[in-house]
Formats: sequence, C-alpha cells, structure tokens
Amino acid sequence: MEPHPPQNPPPPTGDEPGWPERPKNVRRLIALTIVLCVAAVAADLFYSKHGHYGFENITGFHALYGFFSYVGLVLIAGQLRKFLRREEDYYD
Amino acid sequence: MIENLPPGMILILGALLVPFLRGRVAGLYMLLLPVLGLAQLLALPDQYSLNLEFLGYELQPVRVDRLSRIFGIIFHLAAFLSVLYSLHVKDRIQQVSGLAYAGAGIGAVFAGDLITLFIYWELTAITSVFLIWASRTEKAHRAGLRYLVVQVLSGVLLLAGAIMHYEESGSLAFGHLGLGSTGTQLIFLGFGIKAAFPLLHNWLQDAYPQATPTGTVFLSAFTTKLSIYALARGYAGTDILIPIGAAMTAFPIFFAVLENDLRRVLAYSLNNQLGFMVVGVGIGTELALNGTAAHAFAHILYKALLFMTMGAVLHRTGTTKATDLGGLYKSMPWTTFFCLIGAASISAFPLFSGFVSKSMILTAAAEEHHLGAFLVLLFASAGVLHHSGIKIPFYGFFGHDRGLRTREAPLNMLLAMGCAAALCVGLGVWYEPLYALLPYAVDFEPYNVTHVVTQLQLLLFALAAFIFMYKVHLEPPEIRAIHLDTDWFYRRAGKRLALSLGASVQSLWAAVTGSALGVAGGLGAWVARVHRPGGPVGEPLPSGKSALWAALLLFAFLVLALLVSDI
Amino acid sequence: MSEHLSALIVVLPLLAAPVCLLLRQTRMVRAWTSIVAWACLCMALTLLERVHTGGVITYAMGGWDPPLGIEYRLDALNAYLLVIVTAIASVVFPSGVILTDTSLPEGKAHLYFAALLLCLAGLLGITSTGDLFNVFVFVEITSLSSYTLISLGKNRQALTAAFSYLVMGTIGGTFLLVGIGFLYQVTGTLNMNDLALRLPELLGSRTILAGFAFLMVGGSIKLAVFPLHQWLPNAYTHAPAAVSAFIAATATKVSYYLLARIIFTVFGAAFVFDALHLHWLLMPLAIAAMFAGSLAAVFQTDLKRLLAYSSIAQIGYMTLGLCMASETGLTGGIVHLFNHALMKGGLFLAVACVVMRTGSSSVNAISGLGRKMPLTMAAIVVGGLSLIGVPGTAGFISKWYLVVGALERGWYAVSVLILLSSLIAVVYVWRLVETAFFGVPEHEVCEVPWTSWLPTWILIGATLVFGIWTDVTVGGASAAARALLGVTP
Amino acid sequence: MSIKPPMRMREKVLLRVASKAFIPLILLFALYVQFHGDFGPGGGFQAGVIFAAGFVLFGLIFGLEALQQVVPWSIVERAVALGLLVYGGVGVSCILRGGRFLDYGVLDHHSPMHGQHLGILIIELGVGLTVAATMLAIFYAMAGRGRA
Repeated sequence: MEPHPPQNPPPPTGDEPGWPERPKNVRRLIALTIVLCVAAVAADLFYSKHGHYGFENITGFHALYGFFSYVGLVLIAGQLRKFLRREEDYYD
Repeated sequence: MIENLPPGMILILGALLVPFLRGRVAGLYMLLLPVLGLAQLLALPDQYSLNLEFLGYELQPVRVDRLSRIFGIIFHLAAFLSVLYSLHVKDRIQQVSGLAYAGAGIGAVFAGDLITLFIYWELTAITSVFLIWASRTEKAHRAGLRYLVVQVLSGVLLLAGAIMHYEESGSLAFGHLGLGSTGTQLIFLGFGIKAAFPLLHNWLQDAYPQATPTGTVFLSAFTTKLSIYALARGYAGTDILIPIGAAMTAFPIFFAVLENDLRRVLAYSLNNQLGFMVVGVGIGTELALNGTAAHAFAHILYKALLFMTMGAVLHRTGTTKATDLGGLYKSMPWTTFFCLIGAASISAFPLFSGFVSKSMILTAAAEEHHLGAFLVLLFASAGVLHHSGIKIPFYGFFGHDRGLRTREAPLNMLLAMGCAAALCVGLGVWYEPLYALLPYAVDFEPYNVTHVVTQLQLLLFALAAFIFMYKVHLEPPEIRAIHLDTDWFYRRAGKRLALSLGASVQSLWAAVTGSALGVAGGLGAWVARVHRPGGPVGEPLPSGKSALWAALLLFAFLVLALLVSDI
Repeated sequence: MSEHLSALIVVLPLLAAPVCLLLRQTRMVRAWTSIVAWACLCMALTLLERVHTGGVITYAMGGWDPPLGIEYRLDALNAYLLVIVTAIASVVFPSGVILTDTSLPEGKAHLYFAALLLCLAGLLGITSTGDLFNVFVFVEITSLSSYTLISLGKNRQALTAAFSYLVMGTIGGTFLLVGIGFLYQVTGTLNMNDLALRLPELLGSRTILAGFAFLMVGGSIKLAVFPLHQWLPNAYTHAPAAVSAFIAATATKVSYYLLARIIFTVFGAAFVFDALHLHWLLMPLAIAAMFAGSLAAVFQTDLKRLLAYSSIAQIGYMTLGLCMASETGLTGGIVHLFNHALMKGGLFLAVACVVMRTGSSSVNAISGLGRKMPLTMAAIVVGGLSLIGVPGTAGFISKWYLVVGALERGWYAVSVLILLSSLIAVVYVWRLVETAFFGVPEHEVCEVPWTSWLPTWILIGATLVFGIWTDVTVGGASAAARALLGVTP
Repeated sequence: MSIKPPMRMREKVLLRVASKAFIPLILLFALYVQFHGDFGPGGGFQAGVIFAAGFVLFGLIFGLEALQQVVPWSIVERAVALGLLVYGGVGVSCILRGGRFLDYGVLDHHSPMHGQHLGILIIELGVGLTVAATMLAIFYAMAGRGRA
C-alpha cells in the first residue's frame, strides 16, 4: 500500500482553519454519524419490515450490507490499483 | 405550423442564428430557445404523430406519447440549465454545437421510425464532438476523434440493423424490437455502445472529462439518456439487460474509487447510474419502466449539477484533480453547498430526488425476484455514496487545504446550479408532478417506513465505514496516476498485461501481440505508403504506365469476351 | 421552333463559342457565356419536361431520316443528363471565381470562354446524339477543349497535366473509334437504336465482342474507372479551380452516361451481365476505386487533389450502381451522378473561393478560416457531409439507394463495403472541418464577394434541398433507369 | 522546327520574284477548289489549306512581320469565328425557314435541289474560311514561338 500523504499539512496561506477543519468539530461530526447509525438500527425494532426477501427483515441487515459493501469495495479497489495504476503520462 | 415543426427543430434551427447575434441579446435568445421548445412540446396533444413518405418509405418523424414526452421535457430542462450555465462562454462554436446537440437529442426522442432515429442519432454525435474539441488541447483533440469514431460506429450499426430489420419485417417503425433477428441485434449493439454497456463504455470516461467545463454539462445530459430511452422503447423486458445493467452499476465504481480526476470520477458514476436504468428496462414491468424514466429524469438533473460544480472548480482553478484540490469551501461556499445537494441526491438520501426514483427500480427488481440483480444494486447504492456522495465533495471542497484561494463561480453558473439544486430537492419532496409524467399509472409510495429506514441504514453505515476506513488509513489515497480501463485495449496493445502474468506467458503473449501488432502496423504503414502522395495510388502514374493499364484492362475485357463467345 | 430544341441545345453553345472571339471584351464575353448557359438550362428543362410527358423525342439532322442520317434522340436518361450539365454550367460560368487561378495573358480571356462553351457544346452533344460516330466527334470536341482549359492553370505543371490527359484522352478516344469501327464493319450502321435491333443476332461474332471491349475500355478511360484514373488527379489539381468545378461536375458524368448507354441500350443488359458477366470485372474495380480513392484522399495535402481522389471514389460508387443492373441500383448510380455533380461542383467552387483569397489550394491554406470566411467554410463542411452521405444531405439519398440495390441483389458484403468506405470519407472530411475551425489562421483574409459565394451556395444548398426533397432527383433518376432497362412506365 | 532568320530569305531575289508570281496563282487555285467543291473533287477544307498556304509562303519569304501587317492576328481570330458562324448560321436559317437543322432543301422554296446546292456552297465557304484562318493561326503560333 502506498504511504499516506501527511495527514495535516499546514495550510500554506496561514489563515485560520475553518469550521470543518478544527479537530473538535470533526469529532463532533463523527459522533453525530455514530448516533444516527445507532438510531437507524434501533428504528428497525419499532416497526414491522416489509422486505420482499426474508433476509431483508433481519434487524440491521441493510446496515451491515452497507458497511461491508463499502469496506469490500474499497479494499478490492485498493488491490485493483496494483494492477491498473499507471503514470499520468502513460498514454502520451 | 407549430405542430408541423418536429420538437427539437426549434433548437437546431435556432442554433444556426446564434452566430449572428451579439452580447446580451445572444444570451437571452439562447435561453429563450429551450423555453420555446418546451412550450411547443407541451402544446402538442398527448398522443400525436406526424407521418411522412420519403423515398417510398413510411416515416414518422414525430411521435409523441407518454414515454417520449417525459424524456422530451427533461431534455428541454437540461438544455435550459446547460445554456444558463454556459452563458459566460464567448465561443460561438460551443454555443451553436451545444444547442444543436440538445435539439438533436430531443428530436431523436420523438422519432417514430428507425431512419429518423438514425438521422438524429448521428447528428448528436457530430454536434457533440465540437464540445470536446472546443477545449483546444491535443488530448481533447485525440479523445474527440476516438469519441466520434465510436459514436458514428454506433449509428452505422443502427442503420445497418434498421435496413436488415426492414428486409425481414417490412417495417421501419420504432416500436418494440426484441432480440429476435440479426437486424434487431445489430440495433441493440448500436444502442449499447451509446448506453456505455460494460466493455463498450470507455468512450464515455475517455471523452467527457476532456470536454470544456460547460461542454461536459451538455454531454452528461443527452447522449446516454437518449440510448436509455431507445432501449426502453425497443427492448423493454429483454432479460439480458438485467445482468448487463447490474454489471454496469457495479464495476465502474471500483474505478471511481481509484480515479484522481474528479470529472472522470463523475463519468464513472454516470456509467453506474445508467446501470440502474438498464436494469429497469431489462425488468420491463410497468413499475420498472416508470422507475427508469423517473431515474433518468432525476439523474439528468443531479448529474448535471455535479458536473456543473466540478466545471465551476475547473473554471476557477484550472484543475479537477483530487490531488490538487481541497479546502475550496472557503472560496466557493455556494458551489460547495450545491455540490452537497447533488451528492445527497445521487446517493439517494430520503428527501432528495434520487431516492424517489431509485427505490422504484429496486422495488421492481425485488418484486420480480431478481435476487442477484437486487443485491448488486444494493451494493452499488452503497458504492455510489463513496465516489459521488463523499469523494467528490470531500476531496473537492474539504479534505486537505492545498491553499487554493479563488473566487466564487460566476453568477450565471451559480444560478444554473441553484436551479438544478432546487429541482433536486423539490423532486425529492414533492414528487407527485414527476410521477404524473411517468409513462404508466403510478401505484408506488416512496416514503414508507421500510424504504426510508433501510435506505438510511445503508447510507449511514456506508458513511460510518468511510470514517472507519479513513481513520485506519485503509481508504485508498489520492495519487497522481491514471488507471487502466478498456480503452487500454485500443490505446495500448496487450504487451503490458503479459508483464504481470509471468515470463513464459509473457513471451508467448508478446509473440502473439507482436505479430498481430506487426501485421496491423504493417497494414497501416502499407495503407499509408500506398496512398500517400508519392505512393502508387496517391500519385498519378506517368502516361506510359497508365496506357499499360488501359491495355491490360482491354486484355481482360477481351479474354472475358472470348471466354463466353460461344453464346 | 420548339421541336428543334434537341438540336438547338447543342448548336447554341457551339455557335456561341465563335461569337466570343468576335466580342473579345472580357466583360461582354463573360455575360454572353452566362446567358448562353442559362438559355441551355431553360431548353434542357423544357426538354426534360417534354420527355416526361410525351415520351422519347427524336430529331433527324438535315432532314435525313435515321438510320441513314444523324439522329438526336432524347429519353428520360439523356434529358436528365442535359439538365445536370447545363445547370452546373449556368452556375459555374457566371461565378465570380471563373477567372481565378488561371494563367491567362492580358486580353485573352475570350479564348478561355470560347473553350468553355465548346466544352459545354461537346458534352451536350455526346448526351443528345443517337449516333455513335457523332458521339466520337463530340467526345473529341469535349476533350480538346478541356485539354486547353486545363493547360490554362496557374502552375507550370498544368501543361504537363494537360498533356498527360491528352495522351490518355487520345488513347480513350481512339479505343472508342476502333470499337465504333468494329461495330460498323459488322452491322453497317452507326445509329444506336438501329444497332440495338441488329446486334442480338450477331452477338456471337468475335468482331462485335472485340468492339464491345474497345468501347468499354475507351469509355472507362474517359470515366476514370479505377486503374485508368491516373490522368484525373493531376488534371483536376492543376486546372483553374472553376474549370475543375465544371469538368469534375460534368465530364465524368457524361462519360458515365455514355458507358450506360452502350451497355444497356446498344448491347442490352441481358448480354452484358447475364451472358458476359461483366459485373465480375467491373465490380471489383468499382470497389477498389471506392477504397483507393478515399484512402488516397485522406493523405493529400492539396484541397483540389483531395477532392479529385474523392471523385475517383465517387465514380466507384456510380460504377457499382451500373453493375447492379437493377432499377434500384441504376437509380442509385444515376441519382449519385446528379448529387455528386452538385456537391463536387460546389466544393470545387468553394476551393476556388479559398484560392481567390489566399492564393493557395493547400489544406493548410484553410487553417482557421472558419471565422474569416464563414460562408465558404460552411460550404466545405456541408459539401463534405454530403460526400460522407450524412442523412439530410443529397449524398445520403444516393448511398441509400446503392445499399438497398446491393441488398436486393443479395450482395451483402458490397453493402457493408459501401458503408465502410463512407467511414473513410469521414476522416478526410473531418480533417478539413478541423483545420478550418480549429486551426490557427495563416492568412489575414475576408469573405469572398457575393458573386463568388452565391454560386457555391446554390450548389451546396441544392445538396441540402435534394437531401430532403427527393421527388425530382429520384423521380428523374428512376425514370432514367427504367428507360435504360427498357421498362415502359 | 525553327524558321530561319527572315532577313536572309528576303535577300534572295529569285525566291522573291518567283513567290510574287506564285502567290496570286495559289490563291486563285484555292478559290477554284473552293467553288468547284460541290461538283468535283475539292471543297472548303482543301481550299482553305491551299489558301492559307499562299499566305504562309508570303510569310516565309517576306517575314512574319510583313505577313502580320497583311493579315493581323485579330483578323485571323475573327475569321475563324466568322467561318464557324457562317456554317452554323446556314443550319439555323434552315430551321428558321421551317426545315430541320442543316436541311438545305428548304433554302430555296421552289426547288429543293437548288436549295441543297446553295446550302452546300455557303457551308463550304464557311469551312474554307475557318480552315484557312486556323492554318494561319497555327503558323503564327509556331513561328511566333521563342520570339516573345
């Protein structure tokens, strides 16, 4: 895997970091996402699902499917990159 | 009079007048054209057709029904937004070709027979290539040529298929065709190229990112959706479309994850969204076709919106590479805001337009028990969130601040983005007018608890996965690179593949491709050598040699005559 | 008076040519030439109308009845041809570019116009006469005047081009004469209709067969059928641009007519195609012409040369229509003849406009002219689209008929080849479009005056009109095809 | 083939005297061939060539300039045209008189025979004029080469 670029390069212009850049706010956004996720799964417990397939009615099925689809997609793509990556001027 | 003018003609003919106008008048005039066109379309009766006899064939240049009408309406809307977005452009070539291209797309949708369809089909190809060439770079020039060849080829397949179909069935009408004969199979292939079927798709990712910032907005709306319309008209319920569409939704997103150029990411995402529509056509039930039409409608708007935001970024900063961007929300707050709306719409968050259309296709897939397709679509829905929902806004406007400081997009761009964004939210909330336009009567309610909750689960957990992957540094970093796609097969012959397959395979492969390349290259060189000025065909022979040819031909005639002289 | 039209249409330009020598003054001669061309067009239109309503028109020269005397005989085919030739003449002759690109010495323009009129008279004569020897005479009149016209080109190469055309043209003319002699020797008649009556009993004769071969090869040289096309590129390239426009649009068309007349009227399709299987010889040549011509056009660096090679390809399409020997195929060939006359005439005139302004006919000369000379460049674009056969242009109509004709005969491969070769045309046409609209301007020029662009646009506009409104072109062509095949309407 | 410098020809007295005697005879013979053409051997073509030969002889002996003073280029050019027009004019006048093109019979309403005779005579005249002028034009063109 490629070495990551430095996580927080200093803004070259030197002006104040904006609202979304402050670590505190980032933490708040992450927390909000987690709360919403929990709420979405919890909602499954409070109504009767009408999925067309049996497995759709498992509590949190879509949550799991979404999570693992995403992870799988990114991991597979990362592996694909090893085969497909070329320099930008490859075709020139 | 107004009935006799085929829809789209107002734009095509109107475009020809644009070079004669100047300044604001030209701008107002260009904005007026799609409005007039839409007014004309709405004035036509619900079921309307115009028949014509041409070369002894029964043609139907205009056929208005519910399916063509909804595509006609959205194409006019898209034309209006694209014109508004490109109002600051001074390049006459772009203005004329953009309008004519939109007109050709509209005309094609109302074509009632295959010949008219073919004419407009080729016209879209010819007019749109100028939007790519107008970038006036060497890369754009080459990409444009490749694009033109592929598009013209698609038209030629359509024509060849139409002729064979006519020979078999005696009809040129463009109704349901099916895959029953060689002719209709050729037509299917022609449509498939334009719809960017898997392995035939690469012209799209190749050409669209090379167009001008405004040109891509035009391009994103018409060509591919025209072919979706054509598939829905001719091949609804054709089973093979379901696996094709499913593959289309799934595989481009892997490339989108890796791609660095954000306009190319959007091109891959366009491909992925087309997959949903193709699956809808393949299922072919009323609900599925409604879903396809609705999704095309919504998709044109949010995809145009996303291309507009990236176009604005390109316009201001000169690049759309993720590795060069970041932190633009400070300079371009409105563009950022509109981009987020577009991202939410394409990801199909409830209350945004993508939700009310995509859920129809998913429901139709489930109702018809296409389990595999259903799961793939679900996977692709989560994938959409990655590249269009997160990657575009995150790397484009947030992410690492690279110190780019620029101005907000020009006013006309903001207005166009604002209109598109308003429509995206509007259709997500107040979807009844859209449903009323759909080809069949709608018995579908998008906002029930199951739909909303499952969709939110899918998207929120995918978002959580992004945060998780980003934090553990598993998110593929943005790097300056390109990633090979099927264009590699025609842009770089098979040698490189061999390198990763081991030495023995390599040598064999190299031998095979080498000789194939040698033959192809030799053939090309031979053609060039023979036909170039100075070559035997490209340069006239001296009189003596041509006289020799005359003698040879006389000899041939005499032999022919004497061989059969015993008649 | 009106029953003499079929003779007058040839006599008028023939006698108008010496009048040019008496008028001498360039302006007056120009006006005179135009008036004569227009008068011929009016006569041709009247004749066409009359043939369509009243059937074949015959005219006995000098009151000597055929087959003894010379007969002028007009059916749907030659009346159609007369209209094409006179229409092109009446657009090209008055054009503002008529004197562009020539090496005429001061005060010699009247000779040039006299040659133009003689050429017109010769073409009209070949078309209207029903007598084979008379055909030969007019072929020579046409050829001699066109050698003169070509030699008047601006470059010195024009002389060599005219000379090699002269050599090939003379060989072609001689072959025709030899063929006519053979036929006369056996049948004792020169009248085509009379020949058609007498030949069927004599077809086994080797003299007749040799005569047929000579006529075919002679006609093919004049038509520039593929391996015999060598005179054409240089002639069209070095001739004055307006002369190229006139000759490219008319001379090969008339030669095509001559071949069709000999094959179908004199010998009959049954003999030529069913017994002799001529299409197995002619069709490969036609297909080779389609590809070789188009491919060579791709690599040319001179506009006139590019168009000349494209003409060779178009001649291939027309010959293909001939080989089909069916109503659809012949209609396709003849309608392509009409459409090609329009588009090649228009394109060469547009190139003449370019030469007028830039002094050069190289492809680079039009670089970036899209903004400077929009009308001329638009004409090149539209003409080019028509050459490709883009729908909505006249070129599409003719290719459509050719493809359908090939399918009717069951020649599927041929129809595919027609489409494929059209794709090559895309390449050379787009090269022009791109150079014109995306190149960097090399010349500071402005649009040509209306006297020059209007004639160009009359022809180019006609390709658009006849791309949609096909009653006249296709109607006339199918009537001509039926006349050739001997089908009574 | 280049013509020798005319000065030297003109100096030869014998040639000058002889040609002065011959030229009128040649022209006279040309006229005879011309007008005898409709009954006996001869006609406009031969007569034209003979007629032109007389002038060519003059040109050879007395020089091109002298000949061009006698028959200027513009006259030659017009004569070519005029001859053709005479020829065609007869044909057209046949039409005007109600016959076919070149139908000489109608030229004389009383006797078609006489009409034929008249027609052929005028036509031969036209042919003779054109041929003579064309011959001279060719001579001028050949002799003028290399001078301009």
